[in-house]
Amino acid sequence: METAIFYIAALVAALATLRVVTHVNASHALIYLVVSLLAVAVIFFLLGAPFAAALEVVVYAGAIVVLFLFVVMMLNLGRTSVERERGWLRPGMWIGPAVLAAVLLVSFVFVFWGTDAKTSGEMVGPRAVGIALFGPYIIAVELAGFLLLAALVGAWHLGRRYLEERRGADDFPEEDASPDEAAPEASAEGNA
Amino acid sequence: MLILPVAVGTLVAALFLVWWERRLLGWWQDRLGPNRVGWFGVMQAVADAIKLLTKDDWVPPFGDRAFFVLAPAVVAGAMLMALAVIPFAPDWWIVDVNIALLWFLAMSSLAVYGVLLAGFASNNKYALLGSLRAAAQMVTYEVFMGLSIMGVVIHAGSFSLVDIVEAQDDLWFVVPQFVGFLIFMIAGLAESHRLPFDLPEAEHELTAGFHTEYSGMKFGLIMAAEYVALIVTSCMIALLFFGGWKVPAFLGFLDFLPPVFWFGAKVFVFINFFILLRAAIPRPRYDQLMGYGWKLLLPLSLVNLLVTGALSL
Amino acid sequence: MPVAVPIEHVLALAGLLFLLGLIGVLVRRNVMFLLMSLEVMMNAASLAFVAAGARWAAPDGQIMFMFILALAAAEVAVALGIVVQLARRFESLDVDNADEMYG
Amino acid sequence: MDLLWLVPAAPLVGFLILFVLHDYLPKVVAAVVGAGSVGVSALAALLVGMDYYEAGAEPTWQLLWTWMSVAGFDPAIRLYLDGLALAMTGVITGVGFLIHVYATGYMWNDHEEPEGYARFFAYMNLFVFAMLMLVLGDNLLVLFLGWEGVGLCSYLLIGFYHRDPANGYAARKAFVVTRVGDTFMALGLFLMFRELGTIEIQQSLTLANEQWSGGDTTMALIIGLLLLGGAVGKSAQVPLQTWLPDAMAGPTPVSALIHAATMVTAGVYLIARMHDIFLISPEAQLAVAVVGLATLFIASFTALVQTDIKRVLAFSTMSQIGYMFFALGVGAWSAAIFHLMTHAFFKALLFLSAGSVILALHHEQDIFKMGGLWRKLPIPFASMLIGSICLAALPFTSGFFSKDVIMLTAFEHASHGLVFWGGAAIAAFMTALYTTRMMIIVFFGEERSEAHDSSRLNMWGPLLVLCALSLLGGWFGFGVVADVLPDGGLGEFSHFSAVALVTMAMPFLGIFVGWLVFGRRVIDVEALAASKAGNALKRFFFGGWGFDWLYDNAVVRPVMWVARINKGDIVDWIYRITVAVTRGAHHVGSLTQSGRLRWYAANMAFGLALFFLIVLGVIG
Repeated sequence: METAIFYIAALVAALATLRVVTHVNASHALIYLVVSLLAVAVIFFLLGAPFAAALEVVVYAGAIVVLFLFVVMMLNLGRTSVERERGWLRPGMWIGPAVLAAVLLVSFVFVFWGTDAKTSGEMVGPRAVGIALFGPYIIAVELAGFLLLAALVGAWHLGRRYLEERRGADDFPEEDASPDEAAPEASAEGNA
Repeated sequence: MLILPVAVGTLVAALFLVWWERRLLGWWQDRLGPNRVGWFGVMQAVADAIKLLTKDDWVPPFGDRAFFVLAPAVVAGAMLMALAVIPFAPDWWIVDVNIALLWFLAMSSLAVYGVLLAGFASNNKYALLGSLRAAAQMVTYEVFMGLSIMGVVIHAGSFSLVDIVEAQDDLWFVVPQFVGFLIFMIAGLAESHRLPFDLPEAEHELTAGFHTEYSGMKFGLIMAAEYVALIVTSCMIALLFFGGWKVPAFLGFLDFLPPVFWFGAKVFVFINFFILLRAAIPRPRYDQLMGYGWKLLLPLSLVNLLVTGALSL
Repeated sequence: MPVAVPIEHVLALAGLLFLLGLIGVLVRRNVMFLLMSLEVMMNAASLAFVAAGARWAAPDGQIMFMFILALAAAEVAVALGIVVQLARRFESLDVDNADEMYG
Repeated sequence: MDLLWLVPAAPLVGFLILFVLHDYLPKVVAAVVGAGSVGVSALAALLVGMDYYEAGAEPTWQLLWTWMSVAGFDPAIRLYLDGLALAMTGVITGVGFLIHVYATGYMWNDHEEPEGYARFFAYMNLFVFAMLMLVLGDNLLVLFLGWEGVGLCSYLLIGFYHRDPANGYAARKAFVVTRVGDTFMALGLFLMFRELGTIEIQQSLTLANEQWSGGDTTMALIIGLLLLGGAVGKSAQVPLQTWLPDAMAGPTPVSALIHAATMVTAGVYLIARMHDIFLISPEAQLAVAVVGLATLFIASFTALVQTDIKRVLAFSTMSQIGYMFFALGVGAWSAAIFHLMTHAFFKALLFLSAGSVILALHHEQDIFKMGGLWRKLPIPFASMLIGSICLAALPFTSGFFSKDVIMLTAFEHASHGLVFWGGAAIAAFMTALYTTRMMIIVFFGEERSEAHDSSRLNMWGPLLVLCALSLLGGWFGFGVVADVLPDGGLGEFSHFSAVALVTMAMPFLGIFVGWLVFGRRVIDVEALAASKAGNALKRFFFGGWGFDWLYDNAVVRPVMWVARINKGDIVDWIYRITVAVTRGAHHVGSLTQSGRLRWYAANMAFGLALFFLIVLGVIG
């Protein structure tokens, strides 16, 4: 019964992912992505990785894709963008990448098919993961922390308004940053 | 096989909570509240339900039909799914998984989608703004919610809710984890976007926020989901911090009452407390809410986690 | 509850998802879809890792998954910031607009 | 004894506080931290010293931590305390503390560098720390660390008034010239490590005695000469002495602490610390004596014609350190350290009183613009007078005790006794002469300037203490250093002899001649100086016997010339070609950079597919 669930989840994941790639409506594609992620979470659970499954839902589906949806809503990609998307996706474009992917998939499967190995079917719980994470992998955890900090700073910088204002000023944004131009603005603000 | 009783029971409880909340609010605010239908207006809830069921189920033609239908189901479904892991008494649970706590977090994070999709599908600027707010608010407070209960996990050494309750034999976790309890309560309030944190539907700013366009039973589902969320949050507080079904030590002479009674009593206390909060505290501004989260709760919960971890080494 | 399935089935699924993501990256011009496809690819990679971990009943696969998660979170935070800037600057999400940095 | 770590730690903490917070600290706090940390250090040194003597004066170690551990080479940060280190530590922390206290007043209203108060004390504290590591370190690596540390602080403090490029130049000069010596020293240390296989000082000395004593002493000679090279650079001896007069560009407390009392005596310490090497190789020891005597001679003549009060003192310092080297060279080891100590007292006193004079005259340093100041500046006058009689070594002052021992030991030197003694005696005469000249010109005669003595307790307090130390230091000081080093037989010159009498008479003679010439003007000095030969001699002396001129022409100008004609940098051409090739390749490569993300991804995927197919043997 559980094995059947695995194959069903795999099928769901594959189909949902296919729709993610081919859909023209960004928000619908995102919901398909969530479905795909949930299916993968089920697979994780069945493979004996409940902690990974939970994180897949909490972080991936619950936070990362929500951010996507957030941006899609913020940019308000409505019907016009669907039409434009249709215009961008000419059927001929799919041929090259599909052939390339097929070659890769075939050679990839060819390499490991028939190994006869099975997954262990054992549960590796959060405790084991935590112990390994803060034992041998502690350096990597620190590095991941640094990465997230860097991303935080980067996102903060990118989200600031002035990048947008510089665009409006003229076509040569780098000149905008010079202090002699910044000064009159400041004084004008002071007067106001 | 408790699935059906729990699901139906919770929905009915949610229905009557609407009436109870209105009565309580009326009492606290020195007015009457619903008192005409049935005894003390009890049947008002039933009347409301009948009204919602028979109302015209309108779908806006300018919106995204699929999402519009899907959204209430996601909201209510996620909350009902969260109920699956809650143990009401010894051996009274639908399922006990060793990651029950994570399951609860996962479901509460999936509930975001319902709100987001509802607002997005309505294609209405108030709804859109409401769901944007909801997304940011819920993603933000999910972080502290997760962090705040990690202290409990450290104490109990397990993600299983049954284990956590069993670990509170001697001492309720509200004592060593008081900060965690506060943060969890605030985050739970924000997660279920109830007053005072109901910014996604702040009625004097956004009409009715993300569910402006909803009516009929879809609206009913959203409403029900809100009350289910309230129940689930109260259940979690009772389980994580107040010893679940265990008899309070100072009421030890009453231990002939069944465990489920104690669980129910605790949940009821917290539900009433949340209703009291609604009556007592005004709604903050949106930026205040977010700043409060990131600048106060995040450091606080991190410190709490650090201290807990250091002390339990 | 965990099941023992042939590892090559899981890996084949991972490969399939990865290549679907790759096709998405190669075909889509909308930067949002590009990023989604990237997420798909990363998710496929983490599936392969978790499968490998499950093969030996070791936690390492899940740990790699968590690092991929951290990576994905960092990537999304920055990438979505760039998307917003891109949308404001070019009033379009066509990634080919941002080809000014050639040569 | 457990407090030993605190001795260097206190100034280090002081430095860190001042360095990190220098912009945020009020002046008062900076002063308290700056002087207080050294005060704590001095107190700790005092306690450590008392413990040391109570415990029977046995050398002790204190391990702080292991610096690194690489393939069996594991130098430790370990402190070593014996009599020599204790004497040095006492001088550094004690005199250092007094100078710090003085500096809190001296630098208070500094008009040139008003923002630099905390920075000044940060550098000073760092200096004290480095100097303490130098004398307390038990291995050559820590010693070298301290050695370079004091060099750095010297550089920073000479250039403290960095707004004037001349000061920066002086700092650079000091840095580069001492670096020449340091290179010698580093080579010597490397050689020792290679030959003896250890960097711990005591162990290496024992090994050196075992390996070379009585046998082939060539290696000891080479090492000795290389170490001497380092000592010469740091202690401003001939021929690397030219930086010290220019180093007077720094604030006066710096001159007192670094360029008179402590850092410049590091060379003396080094040779004393390594005395076993010099005992093995008498040739090397003789070289030390010759260097010392030459410096002594040259510097005392030069001091006679200087017009800048601080330069007079600088040359005097040079000559006094020459005495110490000379003492080391003739085998009066303890006397050298004794003289180091007494010199630290009275030279610090002289510099600080000179500083008071300079401050009272609004940073006027030319002695010919002073005069008749004794009435207006009684405290600086009194303290400077005491410092001067110590410097001139009048009987029963501290300078007398140390210098006398040195000269009498020199007289008993096996081979060149008379020459050595004679040279030293002439230099003693010259010392008294130039000291008298300075005192008379500065404090007597007609008044030539306005002076306002505005010194407070924190300035004249240290002067008072130093006066006492200078006058009385000779009585107790020798006991402190007597057993430090192996010379034996010191203090046995008490028999009255003609030599001793002449030695004792020399300062009186010098003062008398000085009084005749500069006070009573029996000889018209100006006329003498104006004559052709006299003028030439004066300029020769004034320029420090032409060393600066020599180095300028022999080293600086050729280097500058080479640098000028090699402006294009011939070696750079190799790299420029590399750059050009890289750039061309880059241009070719950049053609593939369309800036289109999907193009790159497609290329990557295509390459991957190709790779897979090749690996699987489908193609190729």
